[in-house]
Amino acid sequence: PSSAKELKSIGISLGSLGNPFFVALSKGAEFEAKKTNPNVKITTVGFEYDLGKQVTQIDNFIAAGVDLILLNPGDPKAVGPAIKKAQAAGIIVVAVDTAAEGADATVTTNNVQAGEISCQYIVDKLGGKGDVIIENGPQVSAVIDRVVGCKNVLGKSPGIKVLSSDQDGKGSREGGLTVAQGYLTRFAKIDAIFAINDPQAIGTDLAARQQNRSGIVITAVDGAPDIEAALKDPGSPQIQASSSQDPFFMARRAVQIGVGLLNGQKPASTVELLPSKLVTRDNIAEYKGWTSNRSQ
Amino acid sequence: MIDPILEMRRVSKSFFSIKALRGVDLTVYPGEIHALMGENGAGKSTLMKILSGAYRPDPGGEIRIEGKPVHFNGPHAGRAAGISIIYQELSLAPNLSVSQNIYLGREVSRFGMLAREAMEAGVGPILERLGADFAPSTLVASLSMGQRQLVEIARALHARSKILIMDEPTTALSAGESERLFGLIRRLRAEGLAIIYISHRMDEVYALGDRVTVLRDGTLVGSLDKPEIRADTIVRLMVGRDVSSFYKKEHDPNAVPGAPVLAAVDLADGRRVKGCSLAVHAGEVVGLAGLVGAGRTELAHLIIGAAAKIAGHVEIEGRPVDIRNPGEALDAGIAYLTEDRKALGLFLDMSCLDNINLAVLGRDARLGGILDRDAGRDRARKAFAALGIRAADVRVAAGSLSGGNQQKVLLSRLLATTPKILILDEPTRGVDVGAKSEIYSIIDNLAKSGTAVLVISSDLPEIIGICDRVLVMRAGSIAGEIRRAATTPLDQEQIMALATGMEQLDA
Amino acid sequence: MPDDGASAKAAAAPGLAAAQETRRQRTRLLIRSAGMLPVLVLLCVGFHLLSDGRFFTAQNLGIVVQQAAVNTVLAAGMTFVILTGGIDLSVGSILAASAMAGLIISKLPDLGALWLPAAVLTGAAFGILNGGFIALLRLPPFIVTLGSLTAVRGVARLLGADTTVFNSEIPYAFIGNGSLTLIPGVLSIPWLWVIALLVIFASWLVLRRTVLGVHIYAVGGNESAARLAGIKVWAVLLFVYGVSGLLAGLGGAMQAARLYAANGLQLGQSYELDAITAVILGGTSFVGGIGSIWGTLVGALIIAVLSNGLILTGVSDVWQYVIKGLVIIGAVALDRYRLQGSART
Amino acid sequence: MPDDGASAKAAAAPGLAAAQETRRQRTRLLIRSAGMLPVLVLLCVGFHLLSDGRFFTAQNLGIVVQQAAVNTVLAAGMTFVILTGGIDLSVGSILAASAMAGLIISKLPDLGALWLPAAVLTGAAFGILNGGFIALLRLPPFIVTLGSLTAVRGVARLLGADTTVFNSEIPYAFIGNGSLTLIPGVLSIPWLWVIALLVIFASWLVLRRTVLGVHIYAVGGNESAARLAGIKVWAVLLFVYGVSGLLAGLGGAMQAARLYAANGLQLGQSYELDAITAVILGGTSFVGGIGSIWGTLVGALIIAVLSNGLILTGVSDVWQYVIKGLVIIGAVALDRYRLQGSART
Ligand SMILES: Nc1ncnc2c1ncn2[C@@H]1O[C@H](COP(=O)(O)OP(=O)(O)OP(=O)(O)O)[C@@H](O)[C@H]1O
Ligand SMILES: Nc1ncnc2c1ncn2[C@@H]1O[C@H](COP(=O)(O)OP(=O)(O)OP(=O)(O)O)[C@@H](O)[C@H]1O
Ligand SMILES: [Mg+2]
Ligand SMILES: [Mg+2]
Repeated sequence: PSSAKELKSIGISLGSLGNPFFVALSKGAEFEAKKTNPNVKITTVGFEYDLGKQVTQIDNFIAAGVDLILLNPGDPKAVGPAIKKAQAAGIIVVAVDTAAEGADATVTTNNVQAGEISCQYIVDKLGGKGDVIIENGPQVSAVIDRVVGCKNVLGKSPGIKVLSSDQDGKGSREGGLTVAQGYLTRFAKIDAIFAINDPQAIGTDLAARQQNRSGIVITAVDGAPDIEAALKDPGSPQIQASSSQDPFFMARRAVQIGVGLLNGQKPASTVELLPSKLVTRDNIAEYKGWTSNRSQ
Repeated sequence: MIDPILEMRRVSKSFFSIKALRGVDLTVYPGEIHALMGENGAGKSTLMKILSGAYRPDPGGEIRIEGKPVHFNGPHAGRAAGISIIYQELSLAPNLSVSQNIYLGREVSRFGMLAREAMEAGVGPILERLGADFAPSTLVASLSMGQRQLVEIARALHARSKILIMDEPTTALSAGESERLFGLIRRLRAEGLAIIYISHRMDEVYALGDRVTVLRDGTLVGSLDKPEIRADTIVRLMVGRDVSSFYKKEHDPNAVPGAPVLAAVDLADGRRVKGCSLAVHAGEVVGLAGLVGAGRTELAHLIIGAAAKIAGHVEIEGRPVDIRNPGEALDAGIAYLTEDRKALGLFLDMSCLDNINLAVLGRDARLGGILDRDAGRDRARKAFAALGIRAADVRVAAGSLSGGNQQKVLLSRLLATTPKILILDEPTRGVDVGAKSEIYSIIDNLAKSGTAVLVISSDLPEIIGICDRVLVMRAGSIAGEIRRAATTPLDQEQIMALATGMEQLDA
Repeated sequence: MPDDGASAKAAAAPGLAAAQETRRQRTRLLIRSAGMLPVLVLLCVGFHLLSDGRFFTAQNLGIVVQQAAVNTVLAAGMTFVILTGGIDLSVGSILAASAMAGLIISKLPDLGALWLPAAVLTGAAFGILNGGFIALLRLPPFIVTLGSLTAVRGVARLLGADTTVFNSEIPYAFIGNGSLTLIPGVLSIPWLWVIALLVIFASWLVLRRTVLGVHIYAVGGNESAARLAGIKVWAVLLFVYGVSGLLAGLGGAMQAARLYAANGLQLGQSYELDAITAVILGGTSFVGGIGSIWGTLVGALIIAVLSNGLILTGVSDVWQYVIKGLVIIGAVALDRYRLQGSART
Repeated sequence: MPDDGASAKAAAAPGLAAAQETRRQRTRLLIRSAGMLPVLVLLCVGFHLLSDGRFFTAQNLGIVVQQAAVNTVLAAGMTFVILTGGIDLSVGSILAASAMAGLIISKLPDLGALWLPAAVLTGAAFGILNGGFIALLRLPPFIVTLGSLTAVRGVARLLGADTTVFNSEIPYAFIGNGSLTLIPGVLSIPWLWVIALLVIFASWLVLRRTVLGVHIYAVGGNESAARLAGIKVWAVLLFVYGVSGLLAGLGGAMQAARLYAANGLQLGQSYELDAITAVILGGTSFVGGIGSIWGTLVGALIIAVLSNGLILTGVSDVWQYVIKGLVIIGAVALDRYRLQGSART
C-alpha cells in the first residue's frame, strides 16, 4: 500500500490497572500512539486475571473496529483463538509483557532473566550459603517465569536452601505483609527473600521491620516507583535490589511495531525480549524510573 | 349527657383506587365500651389505624378529641393525644424483652443511655395488675400467643391513654384468658376509659358492648344502643340479609358405625403432649376443646407427622400407619387446616389457583411432568362455586382476599384431596359471621358425606354448636370427654371445668 | 347459593371492585415482568447513538449475546435458587472447576468426547453437595456457598496443578465460537446464545408448567406452609442447588469451548455477582417466591449491553466502573419509582 | 383480680413452665453468644500443635490480632447493618476510596495531619449515600451496595489516577505498625488491635446500652412493629449504613497507616465477604434482630487465626483455599449440631 495506513484506534487489554506497571504501560502506549496520530482513540481495560473477560474484551474491540490491539495475555496459549479471530477481522495484535501464541509480535521483559539476576544478587550477597524464601504470587506466566529464573540460579548453589516457594503474596503490599508475617514466625532464620514483585517486597520489609528482624536480603522484580523510594530510604535497608522493567518503553516499542505491521513492515523477530537491569542501592541514583519523563 | 371524647366525621380512606372507608362518622363517650363490627374487609381496622395515626385519612374528614380537632402525622402523634391501640396483627418485636417492647419508641433514657432498671421497674406493676406470669426481662419470642397479647395490653395501659382500641384481641386467647381480659376491660371502663372493641364474636359483643357500630363496605350502616344489641339485628346490618340457621346440623349426630376412621393411641412428643388417645368415626364431628397452650395444635401436628413423636402411634381404619411428614398424612387421607393461616397455611403471593391445587398437583401432571393447567383451573373454579369464595378470578393472589375468603381458599385445598379425615384447627379464627356460617355448613356437609371431622377450637359456642362429641385437653393430656345427650345441648360449664381442672375440686 | 337481591347487590359491589383490582394486578404483573425491558431498550438506543451506529450491527449484536450467554445460564440457575429465598455464591468457582474437569477429560485419548457431560456433571455434583448441606443439615445458604466459593476454587486450582490447561482440538468447539445459521448470509445465532435461550426456555417450562415449579415458588413464598402442605422442602432445595451447580457446570463447558482453555484461578472470578445482579435486575425478590425467568434474561442482557456499549463508546476502564454501578442503582430506582403507584406497602 | 384457687393453680403451671422456658432460653442465648468460641479455641490449639508450638507466642499472637483488626472493624459495622436485616457489600470499595483520600490528603503540605479524619469522613459520606438510597428511596440494600461496590471502586481508582499512592512519612503511622506497651518488655498490644477493641466496645455500648441500640434491634426484629411504635425507621437505617461506611473509612485509614500506601483497585478486594463471614460465624442472623457484637469479634478472630495458622503450618496456597472453605462450613455445621437440641424448628 502506497499511502501509510493511519492508526485511528487502539484497544488495550491489560492484567490489572491497579498495578502501576500496567498503568505505566498504558501511558507509554498512549504517548507513542499520539505521536503517530494525535486524534487516536485509545480504550484501555483491565481483565482482572479472568480469561473469559479478556476474550470478551477482545470481542468488543473487534466490534468497535480498532486497528491495533495491545494485549497482556492472561495465558500465553489460551488467548490464541481470540487473537486469531481478531486477526481475521484485520486487526494487528501485539502482545506485551507476556508472549502470546499467534500474536503478530510480542514485546516483553525477559522475565526469566529478571528472576535470575534478582536471585543472583541474593546468591552473591550470601556468598552462596543460606536459607532463602521465594515469595510466590498469582500464577500468571510473568510470575511463573520469574520464579523459574530464580530457581535456576538458586539451584546452582548447593549451599542455598529454599525454605518455601508455595505461598501467594497476591502481588500486593498487603499480601506480602501477611505472608511474610507468617514466614517470619515460622522460620527463625531467614537470610533472604525473593519477592515476585515490588509491592510484595515492600510488604515483606514492613513485616520484618515490625518484628525487628534484620539482616534479611530482600530482592524483587519491577523497578516500580515505590521500590525506588525504598531503595533510597535508609529506613528500609533490607530491600536491596529489584530487576527493573521498563513498561513505558515496552509499550512504545509495541505500538511502533504495531504501526509498522499496519503498513506492511514485518519486524525482524516476532518476539522482542527487553533485557532487565538490576537496580540496587548503589546504582539507584542513575535509574530512570517508570514515571520519569521520557520523550525521546 | 356527658361530652363525647371522640368524634370522627366524614372520615374516608382510599388505597390507590380501593375505597376502604367512605365518609364514616363515629362518636365515642368516655366510660363506654364501643363495639365495632362488620364483615372481613369492611374497614374496621383501617378506621382504627386512622384514629391511631398509623394511616392518614383522605382530606375532607375531621377528627375531634375532647372537642378539639386533631391532625396526626404518625403513630407518635396518636399516642401523644391519648390513644392506644392493640393491632390485629400483633406488633411486637419478638427479639426484644417484654419491658423493651412496652417502652418501644418511648424509652426512658439519660443522654441516650437506657435506664434499664427504671423501665423494668416501671412495667412491673402493670404486669402484676394484668396477672401476667412472666417477668419484664423475658424475651417476647418465648411467650405464648396469649402472653404476647397481654404484653400488647400492658403496652396500651402503660401509655395511660384516654381511648383504648382493641382490634380482635381474643383471636389467640382461650376462653379462660378471654374472661380475664373482659374483667380487665370492665375495670378500665369503670376508670373512665373509652374502649373501642372490634370482634367477630357475637358472645363477646353481648358480654361487653355498651354500644355497637356496624360497618359494611366502608360505610357506617348503623349504631345500636345496649338494649338493641341482638344477634339477628347485628348480623342483618353486617351482611345485609338474615342468616337464619347459624349452626347447621343436618348430618346424623348419632351415626357412629363400626371402627373409628382415625385413632391416635398414646401419642406424646416429650414436651407438650403427654400420652393422648382419641378416635373419630366416619360422619362424625368431634370437638377438641381446651385452654390455649393445652397442646391441641401440637397433638394435631403429631397426628399428621409435622412434629416428631416419641411414643404412641396412629391408626387409620384400624390399621397402624407410620406417618412421618404432612405429605404422608395427605397420602393416608388426613388433611389438616392450620390455625395460623398466614404463617403456615397460605402462599399469599401465589394465585388462588395454585393455592387450591397445591396438594393435588400430581394428578394434573401429564407426560413428562408438564402440568395440565385447564384441569387445575376447572378444579379451582368449582371450589370457588362450591364454597362461595368471593374474588374476581381464580388467578388473583390469595393475599388480596379478605380473611374469610382466604380461609375458604385454604379449606378448598384440603377438600381437593378428598380426605377421609379432616382436622380443622381454629377454622373460623378472624372470620366474619357470614363466612362462619358458611364454613359451618361445609363442615356439616362433609360429615353428611361420611368424612370424619376433628375440630380444634377455642370458641366454645362454636364447639357446642357444631360438634357431636367433645374431647377436652388440659396440659397435654385428654382430661375428659363429653357426649351430647339425645336432646340437651353440650354443657359449656362442664367443658370449662374439664379444661381448667375444676372438676377435680368439685369431686 | 340462595341469595336475595340485597345480598346480590352487596356482593356485586366488591365483585366489581375485585374485577378492577384483578385487571390492575394483571397490569402490574405485566409491568413487573416487562420490568427492566425499557431500561434495556434505552441503553441499546443510547449506545447506538453514542457509538456512531456501531451498536446495532449484526456483528456487534452477535458479540453481545455471546457475551451474555454464560451469565444468562448462571443467572437462570441463580433464579431457581433465589426463588426459594436462598443464594448461591459458589457458581463462579464451580464454573472454573467444571471447565478444568472438562478440559482435562478432553485431553484423554479415548474419553475426549465425554468432556462436555463431564463438565456439566462436575458442576451438578458440587451443586448437590451445596444442596445437601443446605437442605439436609439446614445450614444457611450464604455461609455454605461462601464456603464452597473458597473451597471449590481451591479444587479448581488443584485440578490443573495451578496451571492453564489448553486443548485447541477440543471436541464440540463449535458451541463456543460457531454460529447456527438460520437464513444463510442473513441471520445466524451464536451457538452459545442458542444454548442460553434453550436453558431459559427449559427453566421457564420447569418453573411455570410443572409440579416442581409450583413447589419452588411455594417454598420461596412460605417455607413452613410448604412443609405443612406436604411438599418435600428438602427435595426442592436439593434440586435448586443442584440445578444451579449443573448450569454453572454448563457455563464452565461453554467457557472452555470458547477459550479452548481453562485456568483454575483465572476463570469465573466474581461471576456470582453478575449472575445475582441479573436476577435482581430482572425483578426477582430476594425474599423468594416472586420473580420470573424472563426478567432474568433481560437482566443478563442489560449487563452484557452495558459492558459492550461502554467499550464501544470508548469509555475508560475507571469510568466504566462508576457508570456500571450507577446504572444498576439507577435502574432499580427507576423500577421502584415506576411501580410506586401499584405497590401495596 | 378476683381469682379462685383453681384458676390460680391453673395459671401457676404455665407460669412455672414459662419460667423454665425463660431459663432455657437464657442458656441457649449464652451458648449462642459464646457461639463459636469453642471453635476458635480448637483452631488455636490445633495450629499450636501443628506448628511446633509457634502459634501461642507473644509475637505471633500480636500478628494474628493485627491481621484481624481491619476485618473486625468492618465486621462491627456490618453487624449493625445485618442486625437491621440489611447487607453492605460496598465496604471493601469504601475502604479503598477512604484510604486513597487519606493518603492524598496526607501528602498535602499543611493539611497532612488531617488525613485520618479525612479518611474516616470519606467513608461515612459514602455510607450515608448508601443509607439514603436504602432508607429514603426504599431500594433493596443488596442492589444498592452492589452498585456502590462497583461505583465506589471506580471512584477509588479515579482518586489516585489509577496508581499506587504512597507516603512513607504518613503522620500517625504508629497506629499501623506500632504497639501500645502495657507492661514494658512483657505485654504490648498493636495499636491496630487497640482500635479494633475500642470499636467493638463502642458498638456494644451503642447496641446494648442506648435507645438507638434497642431501635436497631427492633427494626431488625419486626420493622412494621417498629414503625407503628413511632420509631423513625429511616433514621435508624441511615445510621447503620452511615456507621458501616464510617468504620470502613476507619478500616481504610488503618490499612493506609499499615502499608504506607494505597491502591484504588487492589485494596480491599472482597473484604465484604470476610466481614460478612465474621458476622455470620458470630451467630448474627441474616433475617435481622438477632445477634451480638461479641460473636462478631470471635468470628473475625476465627478468620484471622485460620489465615495465620495455615501459613504458619506451611499449607500451600491452593490447599489453604480448600481448607478455609471447609472450616467455615464445618464451623457452622458444628454450631447447628450443638444448638440442635435447643432449636424450636
Ligand atoms: N395497606 C393497604 N393497602 C391496600 N389496601 C388495604 C390496605 N389495608 C387495608 N386495605 C383494604 O381496605 C379494606 C378494609 O380493610 P380492613 O383491614 O380495614 O378490614 P377489616 O374490617 O379490619 O377486616 P377484618 O375483619 O378481616 O380484619 C380491604 O378491602 C383491604 O383489602
Ligand atoms: N413458646 C412459644 N413460642 C412461640 N410460639 C408459641 C409458644 N408456645 C405456643 N406458641 C404458639 O402459640 C399457639 C398456641 O398453641 P399452643 O400449642 O400453646 O396450644 P394449643 O392448645 O394448640 O392452642 P390453641 O388454643 O391455639 O389451639 C401456637 O401457634 C403455638 O405455636
Ligand atoms: Mg381488621
Ligand atoms: Mg393451637
